Amino acid sequence: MKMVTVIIQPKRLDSVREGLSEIGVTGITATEVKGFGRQKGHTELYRGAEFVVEFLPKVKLEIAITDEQVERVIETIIACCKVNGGAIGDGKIFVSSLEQVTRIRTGETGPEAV
Amino acid sequence: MKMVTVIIQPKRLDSVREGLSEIGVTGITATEVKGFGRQKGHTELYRGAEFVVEFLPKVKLEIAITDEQVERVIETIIACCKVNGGAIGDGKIFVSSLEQVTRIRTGETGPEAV
Amino acid sequence: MKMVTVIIQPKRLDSVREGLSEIGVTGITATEVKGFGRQKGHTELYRGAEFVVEFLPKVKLEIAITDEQVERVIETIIACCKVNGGAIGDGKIFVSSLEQVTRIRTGETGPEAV
Amino acid sequence: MENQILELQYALDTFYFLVMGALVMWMAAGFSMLEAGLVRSKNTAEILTKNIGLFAIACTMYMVYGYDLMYGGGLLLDGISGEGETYSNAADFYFQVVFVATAMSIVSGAVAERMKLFSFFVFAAIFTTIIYPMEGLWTWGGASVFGIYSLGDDFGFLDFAGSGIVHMAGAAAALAGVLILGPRKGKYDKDGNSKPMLGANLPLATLGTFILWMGWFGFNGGSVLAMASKESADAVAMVFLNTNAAAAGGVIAALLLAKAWFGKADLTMALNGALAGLVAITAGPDTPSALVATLIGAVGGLIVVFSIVILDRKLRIDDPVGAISVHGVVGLWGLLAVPLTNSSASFVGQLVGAGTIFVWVFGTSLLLWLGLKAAMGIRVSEEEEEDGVDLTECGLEAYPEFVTK
Amino acid sequence: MENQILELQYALDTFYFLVMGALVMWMAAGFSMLEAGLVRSKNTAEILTKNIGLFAIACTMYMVYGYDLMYGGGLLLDGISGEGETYSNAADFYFQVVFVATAMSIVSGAVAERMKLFSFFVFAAIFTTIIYPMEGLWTWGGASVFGIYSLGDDFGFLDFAGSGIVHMAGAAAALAGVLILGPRKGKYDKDGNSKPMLGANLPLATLGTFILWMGWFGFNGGSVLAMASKESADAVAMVFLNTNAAAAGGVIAALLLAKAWFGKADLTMALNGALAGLVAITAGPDTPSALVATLIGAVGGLIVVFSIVILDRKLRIDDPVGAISVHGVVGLWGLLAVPLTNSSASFVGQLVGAGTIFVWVFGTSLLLWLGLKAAMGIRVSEEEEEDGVDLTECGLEAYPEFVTK
Amino acid sequence: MENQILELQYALDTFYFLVMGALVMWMAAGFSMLEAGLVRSKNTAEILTKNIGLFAIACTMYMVYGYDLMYGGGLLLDGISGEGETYSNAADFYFQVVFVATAMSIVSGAVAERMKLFSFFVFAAIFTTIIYPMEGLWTWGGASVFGIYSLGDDFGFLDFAGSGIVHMAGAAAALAGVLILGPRKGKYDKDGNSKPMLGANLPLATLGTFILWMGWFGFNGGSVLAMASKESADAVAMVFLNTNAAAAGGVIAALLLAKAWFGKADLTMALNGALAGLVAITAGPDTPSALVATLIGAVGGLIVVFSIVILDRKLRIDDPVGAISVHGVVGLWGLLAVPLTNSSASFVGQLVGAGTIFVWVFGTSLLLWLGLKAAMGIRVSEEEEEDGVDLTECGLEAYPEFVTK
Ligand SMILES: Nc1ncnc2c1ncn2[C@@H]1O[C@H](COP(=O)(O)OP(=O)(O)O)[C@@H](O)[C@H]1O
Ligand SMILES: Nc1ncnc2c1ncn2[C@@H]1O[C@H](COP(=O)(O)OP(=O)(O)O)[C@@H](O)[C@H]1O
Ligand SMILES: Nc1ncnc2c1ncn2[C@@H]1O[C@H](COP(=O)(O)OP(=O)(O)O)[C@@H](O)[C@H]1O
Repeated sequence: MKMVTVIIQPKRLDSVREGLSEIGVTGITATEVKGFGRQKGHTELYRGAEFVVEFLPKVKLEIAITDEQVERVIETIIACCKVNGGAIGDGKIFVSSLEQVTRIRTGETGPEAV
Repeated sequence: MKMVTVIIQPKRLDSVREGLSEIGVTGITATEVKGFGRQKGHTELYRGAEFVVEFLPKVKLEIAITDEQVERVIETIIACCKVNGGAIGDGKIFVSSLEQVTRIRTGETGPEAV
Repeated sequence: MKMVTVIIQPKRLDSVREGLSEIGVTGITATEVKGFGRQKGHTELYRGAEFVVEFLPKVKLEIAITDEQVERVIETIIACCKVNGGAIGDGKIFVSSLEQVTRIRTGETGPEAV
Repeated sequence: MENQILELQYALDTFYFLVMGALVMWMAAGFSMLEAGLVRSKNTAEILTKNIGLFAIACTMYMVYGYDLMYGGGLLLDGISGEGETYSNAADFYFQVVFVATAMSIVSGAVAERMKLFSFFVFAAIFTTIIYPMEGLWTWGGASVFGIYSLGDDFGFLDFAGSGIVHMAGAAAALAGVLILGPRKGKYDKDGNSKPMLGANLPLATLGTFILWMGWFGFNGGSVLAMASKESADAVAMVFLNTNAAAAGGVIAALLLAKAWFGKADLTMALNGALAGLVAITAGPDTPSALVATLIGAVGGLIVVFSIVILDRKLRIDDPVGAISVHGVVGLWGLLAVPLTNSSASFVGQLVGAGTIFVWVFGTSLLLWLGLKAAMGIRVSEEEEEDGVDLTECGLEAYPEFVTK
Repeated sequence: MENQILELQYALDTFYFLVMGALVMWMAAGFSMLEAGLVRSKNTAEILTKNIGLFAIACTMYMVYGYDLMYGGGLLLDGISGEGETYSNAADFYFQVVFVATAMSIVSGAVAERMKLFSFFVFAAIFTTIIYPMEGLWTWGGASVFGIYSLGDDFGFLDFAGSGIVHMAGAAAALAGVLILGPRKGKYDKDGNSKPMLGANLPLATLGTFILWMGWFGFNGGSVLAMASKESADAVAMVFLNTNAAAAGGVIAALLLAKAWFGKADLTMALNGALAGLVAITAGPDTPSALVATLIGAVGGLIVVFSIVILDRKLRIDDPVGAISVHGVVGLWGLLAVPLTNSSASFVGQLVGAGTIFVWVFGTSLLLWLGLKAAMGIRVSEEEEEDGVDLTECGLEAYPEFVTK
Repeated sequence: MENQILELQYALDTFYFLVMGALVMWMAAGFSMLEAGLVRSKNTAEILTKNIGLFAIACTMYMVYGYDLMYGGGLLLDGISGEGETYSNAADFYFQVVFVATAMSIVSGAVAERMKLFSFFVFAAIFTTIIYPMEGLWTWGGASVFGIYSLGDDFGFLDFAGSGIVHMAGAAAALAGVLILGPRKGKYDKDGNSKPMLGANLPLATLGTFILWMGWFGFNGGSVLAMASKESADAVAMVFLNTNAAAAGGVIAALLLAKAWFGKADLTMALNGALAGLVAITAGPDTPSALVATLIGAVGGLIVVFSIVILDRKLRIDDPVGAISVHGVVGLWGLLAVPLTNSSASFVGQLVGAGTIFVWVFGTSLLLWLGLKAAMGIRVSEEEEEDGVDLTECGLEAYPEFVTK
């Protein structure tokens, strides 16, 4: 099993969720995060003083899947997030290995618990 | 060493924390997350229009432990979260491998840093 | 590739970000978390009743890097966070292995996507 | 010309009533903000709905029958016209109706975070139609208590602007409700220890307190019932002065006590201190000097701190906003303080009055709460309570965008 | 002595105007809070800036020319001095100027979350200098409509405090703006389904509603235009009473309808119900009895619930705060309700008046919006809208510390 | 009948004082909300406690001795009764006491986020008992400055409602405090660059500004000190009109300057512009025409933008809410603007008055701050500052549920 962690633009959340649902992903955990990457932060103003907000609001999705699903999931995410030929800030996908998954309700473990 | 990541109902936070303390877990990191799983979201109303909130508020706990602790920790979490025979939304446990842990204060690494 | 996860005091965020930038880290994802560790929570008051807030506000940084960078990154984090000889609550560093990284914008994968 | 002067007096008195009434109406906003700030965010939209709803119900039901019961005026106000004797009847009704709404607002805070909204509305409708007007009839209305004894004639009971008639009455109804509802889920652990449940937005609670403080000038100042003569003008001015002084005294006393007792300047106690000072002076803002008014308020500020702690931790009466302490316990103190500066009142008379009001309001409210419990239920389910009554009762969230702990 | 009496009357009337005016000024805060609570947090600072800015512009431009156009008084008020006939001219201006600001506030809510701030300010400047004063001239100013017909003399048009002249006029300008601006990005999906965009801070919206409710006593009460006689005092008192009753009726009706229709006590509908009740009674708060006023308000509360749903879901007119329904649709109802209790008015006359105001304000506003669109653009870019107009227009965030979803 | 007329005048004047006083009292809520909105969330509960506490202390200490020092009236007000000559003495005290609280509120904002709460309260007690009443005695009280010169008789110093006596005085005390306290931790980096520290809740700050705007009608309008004659009624009306016009001018000027200078419509500058317009007109709201009042306010709006930037970035005076600029720098402008429209005042006289007030208040405050620093410390520890003074001083959080960055 794999844990796919993706950082996306908050406005893409709905379409990614729908895209993943369609290919059979049944669980997603989303977190508000602040991202610092190649994309520059924006300038704000306060009482006449300008300053740069370095960390931009992003959404992190964690998606536990079986090994076979990895490729499709990555493709789907890219399809949903790279909308106009790709722009800085579109996001990044990290895949790591998952040793064990347990569904608390039933106690099931392994791929069927995903 | 292992990293145990659990998604639970926010209302179980206190009992899980207490349960884990009792079996000797000394560190936990908790994050507010939104979960999308088998449990359906709830319906809200705004100015006469209904809509479904898909992502439900959940708490994610990250618990770094030694390999020997894994089993006890999982059992404890299940005991604390599956209260009435188990219900959809009770949560999920993910275990992955941890290569290295460092305590910043002392520079210790490995199991004693957990 | 490795994923370095660090829990730090919120007030150290700026200096860690600067320190990591200087050694060539180009991407960081930050999350607000609540930490429960050796550091005791603080006491609050409400309508005459005292209570202990167990979970303290912390910031979690996730930093994907190449294997070679690991040592420098850990050193830098320690240098930025352990300011007065080290105090409880300074934080903890977790390193795990990363199987794959994909930059959504370009589709690049592997170390150059980090 | 004589006539013109009379008209001017009439106009000034009417205007005064309207301005004071607008200030009291403003207290509805004060209660809403205070309570919205002191509940948890998941119960905020519901308490806002409750507050604006109860104000509307109070205004309507008091028009339908309550005012007629208390002062005459006819069902549906059909006996009321603009015209009055020394000021407009309409202005009088306008001023009186905001009082009944105030009494009702007190209840809403105490039963917060666990009560069914529409059961509360039914309670509000009956309270403002009968329960409050009845005791109002015995006091300000001048009638005897079921023909048995007269609070005014027999006991010289004095309650200038309603420490007892409005505030303690509201608290009595609240107490009955809280006893039947029980504490919020999780408020007391198995050992009976009280767990703090933090108000989500203290700036809002502070704003509410300031609004109430301001509105109270109308509440007490308007209760002089006349402005257009030197004597009444002086009386109104003294009432304003003393109302302000008592509130200030309440804040200072509560803050100092909190600092001494808990080691910190607990803001929630400062807010309750201000309100306690205001409640305390309400029974007799006309007779004390400014210094004595400050002291009466200060004693109120001390009482409220003790009372909140005792109710919460010893008696385990779960009152999320402290309404029973502020309006009930301190309201009683206000009544008892009247004889200190006003020789027309006696302790005995004040106690009889307080007792009469309490027994009537607490008793009838208890029956009504029990009836509602049997008929439609008064408490939301455990799960609904856990999710917050905003979702169950209103279907929406007060702060849908902000992540809450 | 005769003279002293006259002076006293003069003083009391002037004082009354000033107090009523201060209450109406307070409505500016009410609109700000209402709108700031009903937009998403990323557009909050901008709507606050918009509201305080438009109030300042309205006060200034109405002084420069609008008041002169509507009532005389001279460019830059050079013909105005403190002195007046039965009350101070300055007090009259002060009272009138807060009305024009109210009309303008209505527009700001409807075009929220997508409009360029400075284009809005230019609109506000022209609206308050010419568009509003012109229709004001035909109604309260008494002049004939382009010399063709007189609303008052020919049609007996009656609009006591401005259901039409102020509220429906503001809504007409808003409607023109919304039609040209189009809905917010993402408000309707491809199939035309409306997506709710939740207001970020409902306690703020509730506070705004209470402020408006309070301010409305000044709005309607001051429109009697005199206080210092028995007759006028009675009239003002009735107006206060009825204004309050109608608001209460609006709340109750909207809440019950929402509960019946949607199954929940939708707070946003309760708030809109209160405002609808107030708008409904504004055209004629002087003639109904309290009961009838409650009913007029209650009908307003029903209308507003239907209207919001229809505009939003059927007509796809995207009005984030519901201003067009509350002030426009219900404003029309208010005008049409006048003949029910006031025999001097007729349905025909009221319709002609409503039509005249609507055609003028909607027409000129449409032209003005189109002109502004051509000249400087009226809508922010898609990306700016997505990021929120706070950042684009004001460069700052309203709640910079709170994590938002 | 003559007598009845006198009584009516008396009653109207008293009523007028009370209404104006209630409006000024409301400013306490305005300052609280403004400051609570402009600090970071971790310092919000403390500034709320500070504001309600200082208001209570000011009301009490001014009663104990301050009023007696400034106008006579006796220690503990023992010489005060309701009765007065042309209006109630109690009303006069009520009106005056809210002024001293206003002066004190100005200080609280400037020293926010780093000061010990109880040291501040001690300062407040002494400031309102002696420092403010003393300069009040020399100006409104009419006494000579230590027997040396008389501001009124010798210099014709004019300060209608207190641009200098209240606002600049408050700012002088604030400046002394800020100089001794030093900037907030992290406000300036090693190179002296100013780091913005964002106010957590701008809707609250906007609400505070609107409250102050409304309350200011009482502040300036009440300072005519009479209502019950044609002349005074006209004067009050002009004061209302001009107060509103100046605030509007301040908003517009500040917004346009911000847009031109920073490229964005900085909301915080619009709010400061409104307050600057109000402060600017306060020294002489009775003599200008509406147009000139708008301009005086507009100049205030320009000054405040420059002043805030200069104090923050060049002089490195860390004033979290901009109180020194708004009330001090613009207060001076207000004093100097008086001779432009009022021939009884002279620039020299105004400068002498401003100088006298500043030297006295700044000097005594400096000593007092230094004394407090030595006696009990005035600044919280670095760690406490980092954690926020809410936890250290009040033991609670203002928004305990919301996750903050
Ligand atoms: N090496 C990294 N480690 C952790 N998070 C990263 C890393 N690189 C990027 N991110 C996250 O991904 C988000 C998008 O990154 P960005 O640099 O804008 O992507 P790109 O360069 O592919 O356009 C960042 O805001 C950050 O949250
Ligand atoms: N495959 C998954 N990947 C990531 N998170 C998941 C996954 N499955 C479940 N979750 C998280 O766990 C929470 C509980 O899941 P749910 O489907 O209700 O569990 P169950 O089906 O075991 O009752 C979800 O809200 C989501 O946050
Ligand atoms: N075993 C662990 N698993 C997960 N998070 C941990 C663990 N230990 C510590 N943490 C996180 O690190 C933070 C700092 O831990 P703390 O115990 O204060 O460190 P130390 O003991 O090194 O001083 C905690 O607040 C918690 O968020």
